[in-house]
Amino acid sequence: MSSIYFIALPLLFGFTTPLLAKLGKHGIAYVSTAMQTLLFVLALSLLVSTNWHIEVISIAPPLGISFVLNEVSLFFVTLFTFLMMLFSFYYLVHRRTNPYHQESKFFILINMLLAASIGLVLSSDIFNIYVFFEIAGVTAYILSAYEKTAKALEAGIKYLLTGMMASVFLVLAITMIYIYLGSLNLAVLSQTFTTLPDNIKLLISLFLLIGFGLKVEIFPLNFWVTDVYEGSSSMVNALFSSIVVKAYLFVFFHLLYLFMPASEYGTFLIYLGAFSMLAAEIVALKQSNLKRVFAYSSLGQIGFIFAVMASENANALTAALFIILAHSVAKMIIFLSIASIEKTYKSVEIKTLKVMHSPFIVLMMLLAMLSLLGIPLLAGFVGKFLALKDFAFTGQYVVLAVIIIASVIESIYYFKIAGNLFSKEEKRTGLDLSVLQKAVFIVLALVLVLVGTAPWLFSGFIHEAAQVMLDSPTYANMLSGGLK
Amino acid sequence: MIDQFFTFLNEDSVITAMVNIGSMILFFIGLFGLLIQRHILRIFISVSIMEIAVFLFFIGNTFDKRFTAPILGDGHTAFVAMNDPIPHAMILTAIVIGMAVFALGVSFAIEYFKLMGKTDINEMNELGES
Amino acid sequence: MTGLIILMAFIAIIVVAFATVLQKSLPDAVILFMGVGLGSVVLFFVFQAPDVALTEAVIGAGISAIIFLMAIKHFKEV
Amino acid sequence: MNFKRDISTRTYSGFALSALLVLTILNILIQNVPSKIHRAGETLLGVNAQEGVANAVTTVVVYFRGFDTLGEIAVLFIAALGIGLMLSAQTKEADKEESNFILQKASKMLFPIIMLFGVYVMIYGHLSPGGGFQGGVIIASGVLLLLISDQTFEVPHAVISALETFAGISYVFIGLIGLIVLDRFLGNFLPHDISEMGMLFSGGIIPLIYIVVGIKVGSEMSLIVQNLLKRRDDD
Repeated sequence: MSSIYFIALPLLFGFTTPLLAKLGKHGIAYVSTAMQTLLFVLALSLLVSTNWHIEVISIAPPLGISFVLNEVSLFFVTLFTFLMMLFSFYYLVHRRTNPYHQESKFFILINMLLAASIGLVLSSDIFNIYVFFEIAGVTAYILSAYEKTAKALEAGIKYLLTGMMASVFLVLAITMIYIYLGSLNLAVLSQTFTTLPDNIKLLISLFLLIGFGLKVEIFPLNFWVTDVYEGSSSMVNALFSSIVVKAYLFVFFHLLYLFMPASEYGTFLIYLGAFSMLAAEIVALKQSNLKRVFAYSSLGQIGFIFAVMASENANALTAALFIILAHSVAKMIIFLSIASIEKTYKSVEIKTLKVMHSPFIVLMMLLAMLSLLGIPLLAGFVGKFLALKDFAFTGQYVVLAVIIIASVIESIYYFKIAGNLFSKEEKRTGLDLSVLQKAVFIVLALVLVLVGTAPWLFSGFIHEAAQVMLDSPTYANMLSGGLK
Repeated sequence: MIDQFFTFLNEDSVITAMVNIGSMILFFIGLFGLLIQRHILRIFISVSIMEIAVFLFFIGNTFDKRFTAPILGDGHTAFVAMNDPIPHAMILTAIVIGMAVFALGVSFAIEYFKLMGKTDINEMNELGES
Repeated sequence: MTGLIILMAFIAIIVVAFATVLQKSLPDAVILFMGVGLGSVVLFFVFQAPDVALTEAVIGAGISAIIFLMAIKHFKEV
Repeated sequence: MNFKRDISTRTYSGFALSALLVLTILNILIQNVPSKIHRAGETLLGVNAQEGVANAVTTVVVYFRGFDTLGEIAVLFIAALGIGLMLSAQTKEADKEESNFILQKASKMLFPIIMLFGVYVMIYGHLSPGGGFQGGVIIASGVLLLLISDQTFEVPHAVISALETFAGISYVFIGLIGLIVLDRFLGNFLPHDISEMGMLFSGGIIPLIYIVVGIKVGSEMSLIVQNLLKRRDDD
């Protein structure tokens, strides 16, 4: 079974859409959803028999591009295809009453986004990573500007400008890597990167930090994020928050572990992440727009994940993967709920929640927010508990304190939202959700509950994935050996 | 005297130094433009200049003036003593991608101008806390 | 000879690029930007990269400048 | 007065900030002149002859790093799609002002020559500098000339759409056939004998892919140019 299909099929779908458009009004929607389901089934079937698989393109690894499928990349591929599939099912119903204009283009874009996110995770060639970085970027700019309102266009322009800056610095970093090391393959680079002179190493890592940092949404470089989230539609935000950012996070730390294992920058990155979280949660308190609140909440969670991943040990990374899983699923629930709220009430202010009448959505949002907070028996708890335990063991008490303070602040505005949800004001007509949409929510909620109540079902695989991700010598050996 | 100057210019280290200094000055001009400009098209132009600087830096650092272009012909019958083709391929890709992104950005700007009549990015403040 | 061409071309590009950034009139800035592209075409050719030079000539100096000019037409600033 | 001071503060601080960054970079670069190392590209030059293509850059672009090119085409495709989405509210009526007589006649004469040149650059991409990207953009610039000179001219949308679909699908399918035949994506499954190097029919799938790329780039660029040019302000 080849990992290339995860990228080739969405690309092929994008290219064939003009033909598929002849299948009738719903043809593209069904084909797209069917393809994503197929990809998810494919990923699941690979989960059963995980071993290293290296997909060679044209020429063997040290020279050419290749795609590496191992436990950790499979974890992300499964997560992305799962969420994208549920998103498509949700949109199948959503589009009946509220379709995007020129809808076939929307399907092309989400599939390209999926292909690019998977490509970022699988690729083992740094220039190829840049190409996927650009595909994901261009797709995301168009998706944020899709509605063509002034706000959406402004969000698109801001996103595009920061993305352009990021790509200039990323290209500069890649060119310097090739000039000084003479290779683009991650396996070769992981062996030779440490031999560079210190100041060149610093320069390259600075450029990589600027390039990826703008996309990973880490503290000094995340000024654009909330504006983009506010301007884009909630459906699109669900994709940004639960799929795209996770792919960038993986690539950033993948490169960090490969290039600079156990480096002195680790502590710096931990503090960067922790303070990023604190800053985001404090600013989130003052927001009145649901999209902005949850955009800041995303920034906070990403800062947390960043800090945990920067700790660079297997236990912390296991925790980080659990948090990524929980956060992706929870944010998918929340942004899809906001999308349905926005559709019915045409407003995303927190006050809107007071007049909302829908026990189902209230339950779902509450579940997702409790999970984000880290309440026991929900998925968020597992990751947060493991992460805090690890920080305590390694003696990072300042970080521990910062994260706990940030979590307390986070709980304040979640309770504010919950207070609005349970407000006794007169209720207006409720939301109408179809059975399929409810099923999507229930599946997502079940994942949260299942991971929370029975983490041991997943912890074996995730712990293995964490170890694989940290084990850069094995990665390099496997890749340069060109194992089939 | 002038001959000495020419031979000095032809030394490898001098060529590398010229490439580094020249492309970094160009990069500086682009960055400077980016920081002082406010018209959206001018910002795009500044970023384009930065990209050109990066491309020149890359190709200039990986070339060797004793070697030829990596193409057979003109009496070359084997792939020896040729410049590295990978940078050329990478820059080819990067140029096309850069152009695509700029065209997209320009179309966003046109559409925004049509709606709001603004081209100054400092005045684009529909979003955010009012 | 190579060194001299590189030196001259870089000086020309840098002067034109400064003029581009500081130019008051937008259409003139775009024309000057085309000049930067053409200068870099010369350099790519000297650097033994004819493929890149051809691409930069048609894309960097050609199409993208035309795209900018079209945008200016839309902005009614000619 | 206040406004002026604001502008100059911005200029000076921008100047100082960027100068500081660039000087730091330059300082580090000059301290570490890259030594002569063996780069991956030199190894690729060595194996390049096996593919039977005279232009090593072409081999690297469409074959050894073929997936980059596929991704690049995807970027161009998405960008063209986005531009079409943004500027879709075209009005069909022609512009009132006619372009002058000489431009009209000259462009009619030049268009076939430009097309011919574009196709030449595209087809000879594996033998001489040039290839799909350059040829495609040259063709698009020919289309641009027609668009400028003849206000009533419209790129036939159905044809372009068919061409780009065909090109996109063929690229992925050529790759998948390679996966089935040779067990690697984009494997060169057509005969590519070294003795044929330098001939028009050589290099197996490589010229084929570059022509496909050219068709794709040409149609996408024509669409982009048309969308940007024909957009009229409604008010």
